[in-house]
Amino acid sequence: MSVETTETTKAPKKGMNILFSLTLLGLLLFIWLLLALATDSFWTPNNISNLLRQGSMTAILAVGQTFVIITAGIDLSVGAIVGFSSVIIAWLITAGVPVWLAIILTLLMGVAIGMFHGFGIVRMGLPPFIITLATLTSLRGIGLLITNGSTISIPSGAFTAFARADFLGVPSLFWMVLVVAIPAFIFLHLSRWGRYLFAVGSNSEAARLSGVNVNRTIYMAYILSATCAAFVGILLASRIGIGNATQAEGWELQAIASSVIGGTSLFGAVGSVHGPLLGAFILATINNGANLLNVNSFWQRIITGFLIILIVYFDQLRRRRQR
Amino acid sequence: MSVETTETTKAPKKGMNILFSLTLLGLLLFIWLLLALATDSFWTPNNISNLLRQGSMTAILAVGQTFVIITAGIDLSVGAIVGFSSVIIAWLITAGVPVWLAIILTLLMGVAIGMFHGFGIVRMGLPPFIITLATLTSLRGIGLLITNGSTISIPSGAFTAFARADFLGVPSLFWMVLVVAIPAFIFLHLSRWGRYLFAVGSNSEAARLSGVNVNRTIYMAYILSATCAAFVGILLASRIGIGNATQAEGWELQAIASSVIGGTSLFGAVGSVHGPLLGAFILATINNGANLLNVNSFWQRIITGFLIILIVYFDQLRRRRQR
Amino acid sequence: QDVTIPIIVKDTTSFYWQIVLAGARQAGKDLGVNVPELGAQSESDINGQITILENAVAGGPAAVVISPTEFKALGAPIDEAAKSVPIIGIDSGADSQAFTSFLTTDNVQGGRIAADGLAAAIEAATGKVEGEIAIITSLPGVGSLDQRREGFLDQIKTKYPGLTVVADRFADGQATTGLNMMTDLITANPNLVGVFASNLIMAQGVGQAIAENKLGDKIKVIGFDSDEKTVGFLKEGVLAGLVVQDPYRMGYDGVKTALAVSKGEKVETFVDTGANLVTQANMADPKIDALLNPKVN
Amino acid sequence: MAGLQELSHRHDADPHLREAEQIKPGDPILELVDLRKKYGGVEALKPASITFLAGEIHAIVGENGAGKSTLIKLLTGVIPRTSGEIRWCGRPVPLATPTEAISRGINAVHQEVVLCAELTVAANMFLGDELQRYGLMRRRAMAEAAQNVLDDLGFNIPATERLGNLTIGQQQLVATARAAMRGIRFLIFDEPTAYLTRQESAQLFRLIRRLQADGITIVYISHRMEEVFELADRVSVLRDGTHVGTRKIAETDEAELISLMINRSIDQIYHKEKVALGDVILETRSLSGPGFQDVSLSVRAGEIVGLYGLIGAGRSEFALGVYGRQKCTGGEVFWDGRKVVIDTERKAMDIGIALAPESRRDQGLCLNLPIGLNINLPVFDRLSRGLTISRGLETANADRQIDDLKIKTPTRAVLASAMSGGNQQKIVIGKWLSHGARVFIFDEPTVGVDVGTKAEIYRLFGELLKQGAGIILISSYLPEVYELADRLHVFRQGRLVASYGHHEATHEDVLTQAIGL
Ligand SMILES: Nc1ncnc2c1ncn2[C@@H]1O[C@H](COP(=O)(O)OP(=O)(O)OP(=O)(O)O)[C@@H](O)[C@H]1O
Ligand SMILES: Nc1ncnc2c1ncn2[C@@H]1O[C@H](COP(=O)(O)OP(=O)(O)OP(=O)(O)O)[C@@H](O)[C@H]1O
Ligand SMILES: [Mg+2]
Ligand SMILES: [Mg+2]
Repeated sequence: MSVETTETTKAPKKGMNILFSLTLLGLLLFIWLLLALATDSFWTPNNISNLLRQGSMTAILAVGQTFVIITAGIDLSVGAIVGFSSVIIAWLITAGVPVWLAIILTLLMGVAIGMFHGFGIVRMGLPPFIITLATLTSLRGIGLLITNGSTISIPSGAFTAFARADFLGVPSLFWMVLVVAIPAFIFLHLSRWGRYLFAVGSNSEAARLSGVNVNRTIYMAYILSATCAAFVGILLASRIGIGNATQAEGWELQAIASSVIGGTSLFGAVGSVHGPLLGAFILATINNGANLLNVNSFWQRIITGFLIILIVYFDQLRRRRQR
Repeated sequence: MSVETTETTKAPKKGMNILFSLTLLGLLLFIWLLLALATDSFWTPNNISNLLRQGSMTAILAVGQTFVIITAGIDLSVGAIVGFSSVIIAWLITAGVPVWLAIILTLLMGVAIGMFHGFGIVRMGLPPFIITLATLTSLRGIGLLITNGSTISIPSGAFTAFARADFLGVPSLFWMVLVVAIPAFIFLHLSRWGRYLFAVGSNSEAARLSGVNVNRTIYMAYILSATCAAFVGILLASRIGIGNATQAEGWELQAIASSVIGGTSLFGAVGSVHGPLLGAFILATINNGANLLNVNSFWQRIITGFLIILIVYFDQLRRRRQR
Repeated sequence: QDVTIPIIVKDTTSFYWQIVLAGARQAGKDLGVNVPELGAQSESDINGQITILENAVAGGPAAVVISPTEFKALGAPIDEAAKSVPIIGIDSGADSQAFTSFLTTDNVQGGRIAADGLAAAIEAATGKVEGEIAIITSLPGVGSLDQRREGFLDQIKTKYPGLTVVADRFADGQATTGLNMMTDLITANPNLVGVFASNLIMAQGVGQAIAENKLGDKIKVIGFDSDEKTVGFLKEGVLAGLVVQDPYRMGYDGVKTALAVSKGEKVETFVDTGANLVTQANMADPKIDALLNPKVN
Repeated sequence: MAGLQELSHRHDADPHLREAEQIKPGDPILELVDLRKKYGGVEALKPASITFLAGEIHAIVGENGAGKSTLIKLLTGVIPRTSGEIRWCGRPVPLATPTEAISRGINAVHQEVVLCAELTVAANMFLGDELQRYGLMRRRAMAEAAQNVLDDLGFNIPATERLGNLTIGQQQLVATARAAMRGIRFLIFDEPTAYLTRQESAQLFRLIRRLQADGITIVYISHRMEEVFELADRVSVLRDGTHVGTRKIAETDEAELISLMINRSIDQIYHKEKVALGDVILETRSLSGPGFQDVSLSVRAGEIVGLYGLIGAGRSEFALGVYGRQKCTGGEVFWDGRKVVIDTERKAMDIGIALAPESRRDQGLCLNLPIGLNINLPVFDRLSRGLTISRGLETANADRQIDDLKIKTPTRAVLASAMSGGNQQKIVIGKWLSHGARVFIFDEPTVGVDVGTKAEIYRLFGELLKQGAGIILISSYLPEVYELADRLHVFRQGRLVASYGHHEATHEDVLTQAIGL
């Protein structure tokens, strides 16, 4: 929807200028500051570790999702892929496959799912919404079939210890965010492939006329998204020590929300790697803060909804004034 | 995403011509025929009644959703509105409000939610995905708060009997589909407001310069969608006899899927009223058939996913050849 | 196999209901009955279960075994269905007089047992029944979970005034959410001594949080239902106890009873299949062991 | 000079590119043999055969919908051909993808700007062909190189600006610069001057001559005859998808070309109706808004008021301001002598103003909707009977415009996107003719419209004037405003800097004012 809203929104009042000029990072730090003042327990090393851990998985999903959204697509299947991969890796590990091989196989499966999405969109001409919705439905079914509706428990060991471990005082899960985000940043912002994603999202016909392989670019976006999701599935399996196909339900919406909060446009061609990361950690902070403040879990939902509106609104205002 | 796929898809082979030329209605009848041959119980009055009842609520949601999608928007909140309205009407009825008044109040609440969406999109400049996602989250929270996380029972009576009743041998729920669909058809296909929806979805700037009140049109689409959802919430409350805020989870995706299966384009400006109805009943038939054929519920998910792909693919091929 | 007796559970994607189905499947094999295994995909999907019931009845079965997902909501549909076919209820009740027979476990009672177990574990660890405790419910709006919470809170209030419930949380059905909630509860309530995680998924998530923070000695957790993972936690002392029902028997006896009804035999109208508290002390009991290791496949 | 050549010779090692070097100037370089293209049932190009000679500037002319753009799209691999053969340097080539065309050094500036609005100018110029080092893009180097090329070509555009922030005209120039970088053997311009003013056109012509001097073969499509005669060596005429002839430019004249194109002759293109001027209908006093300041002008019944200026002079902004699309920040508007406040488009329409906007793609048309719906969009309230639309009125109104304007379509149900550029422009005009008004604002109404239709549109202007309407004609095509306008206002940087009566000033005077020397 390309509703021109510039005119209808009145210029904000002078007094609120400072709020609007906060970047997303500023906003995150601002919320942290508020929470640190409001509770004793927020600003403790332990809680910051928890917070980083809690935001990590959504952050990785959001980065993957962002690639797809930049091409003006959407990937609804990421939550299902997470659940499904947790089943696959748990299954492989309990079947005695060495952990490293199990990880590679699970990631490859992610690649395969992404290729299937690309195929559906490029070759079959299906809308991304539909093909990924279909995968969402089917993958949960396959995962349930494998586990017969139950969970596969992963024997304790290095694999399950990983998600709990710290490295240099920072949770290993957060390191994994960096492991994904740094190559993602180089790919999206510094390499020509990233630029092609933007070009396809902006005007795929123009990209095609420029000699950009549009189909390959679309394949790439969906493969990256699905692989990130498979990676998160592995991390999830490590964190909760089980493989369960019904896990990560609704995470796709969280990932999309993180991405949009981070400034990605659902119309394509606008997005970054750092935005979704901040978005994911803002959402994690809201939940963490609400838990620490002992907010009733129903209120928590209500507040989350309103904060999403507020944050995106402020962010839009800020962008508009920058132009 | 406007990927030009006409070239990449090879022309289908001669032999499949008949399949491709099936319209969506043909497809539905074809599946019915198959099921009637495969099972004894499908083609019984009782089961057809069931089928009509089962598809009805999604069908109404899908019609409402279609208005929004035609404007190139999306309404993720409809499932939450259904759950929330079931709570509101249960609450009103148990509080002693006459049923007719309770129904009107609940519908008005739907209107209010739709207006809020319109406000967020038009005045605050938020993406439809975000504002309706936020409402989804918040409404579930408010509903849970009202019921304190549990359910409100509606005293048995005319209201709860309604959803189970038949009229002229056809389930009352299906009559409700007609009650919604006929005015919706007139509105979308025969009145100028329907044309405006298409124009806004196609090019809102051109529509605006042609004197179309774009903002009002957007308000209208979201109000219609939310009101349809509130209406479904009333029907659901009648059917299950309780108000419960967590009901209808994921129905938004079903409604969107029905709409897209029915030929609506998520890029806007393409859609009809009859398409989503057929889409909803195709989905209901898949479920009903799978139950009758005693397909394991996990397989049912897998099959549903693949059938969605198949149906949308065939439909796209058919459309392409018509051109 | 001319006789068809469908069994409708609340949520086919949960391990607990898979055990029920396993029992029913075995009964089908033993008795020569065709047993379609049906159920919604979430315990909160009331409309889904009504739909499935309608479809099942349309198939013309000899009887239907159902575990109503919501007391009030399933009442009228079951009345309606019972007009054409005998209905056997398992696990939970419904607002209907039409059941021919009923094999249930009392979830309110289950919550009470959990409270007793938690109090005992806290006493064993600290020597007194005092301190701050929490309850985490997997999903709001689910009948059986509501009943467990109700029974638990009631028992705590009336029998253990020394225990104060400092947090009464609802998650979203995800183990990870349970895990995150629990870590935050630990941060926010350093004096926490006990937690009731009222279903399998929450017990898995909460158990993981306890294990991560190595707080098994300090915070006692009672879970509900069991699988390999939670039994493992129990062995390691991460969980203090599990309230375990007998889902396998419910499924098996449900089908068996239904067959008897369909043949016109007289059956008992009410059977309580019971709920037991499993701790490290009694987990080796043969009877308990059978509950913990049902023959699923 | 440096900027462009440096970049063009980057790929000289490419074997595909070397092929063309063997061809001597004047020998055939690209031959079309019975080339044919069908869009579904529409035969856009009936077998057509044309030969292009190396080093020439070859113009193609033809009516709207004659198949010119289709031909270009076939040559650049944008769409696949239905049948026929394309020979490049004497050998048949598939030319099936844009990439292949680019690799042979063939490129085009398409009629509709196809660039990525969200990317920067530099990113668009290098798209698909980025400068890299160690697998990473050299952003700064590309920005510098792009700026060099733009400066070199004399286009005053910042390379780091987001493309979407530029005006259409500027975007067209970016597309030109980009094509010049890639089409290093064979370069096609599809109506490149449609959105350009004199000044930019002159720059463009200089560029084209320079490229020709470098040995590049140029194909030039235009509806403006004087451009064809100024630039081309030879000219081919298309009519209804067939090639009806090729002439050496020295051996033909405008009348012959026009009669080849439309199979009849036009005696006078700039037909101007003599209408007595009536009262002032619309008057602006010191009107200011985003993009224009302090504009005072008036429109009388029976008068054509012409607005001329360079790209970005603020004429379109002024029109949008008057029309209520943009908020005016100062000044007043009078209608029939009474002060009015026009803050919505609807209000403008109700008062009696119609605006046919400048960009048919972004503002004018709902491209993926039928022609009929587009034409009727402003008047649905009039076509409704009670709650519903009257089918009869709806079809009658759409069909009348299609007939009146000779829009080339089988039915009104065809999507607007399937129309040729000129026919799309006619739909936009038809939309406003059917609405009717007392003041019509036509913003670049003849962009991409063929001579025959142009004459037709001017005749329609006459009709409107006779009915007592006034017209504001915004055009970047000086002959048009110069010949038609009763009063000609010149805009420069958002201000009205000069006004002339009919033929009161020379072309040079007007240009000098517009450029501001
Ligand atoms: N995508 C399409 N689908 C169907 N028909 C098309 C399509 N594009 C063009 N046409 C038809 O092909 C014919 C030739 O169109 P083309 O764009 O080549 O004309 P043109 O000579 O460039 O005209 P103009 O001067 O108006 O730009 C027209 O009749 C047009 O309606
Ligand atoms: N919304 C806006 N706010 C402020 N300035 C604007 C806005 N839109 C355009 N401008 C500026 O106003 C000036 C005039 O715009 P525009 O190029 O459309 O004028 P024009 O005379 O119609 O030119 P053209 O020949 O391209 O139609 C430009 O410098 C442009 O950057
Ligand atoms: Mg053209
Ligand atoms: Mg202009």
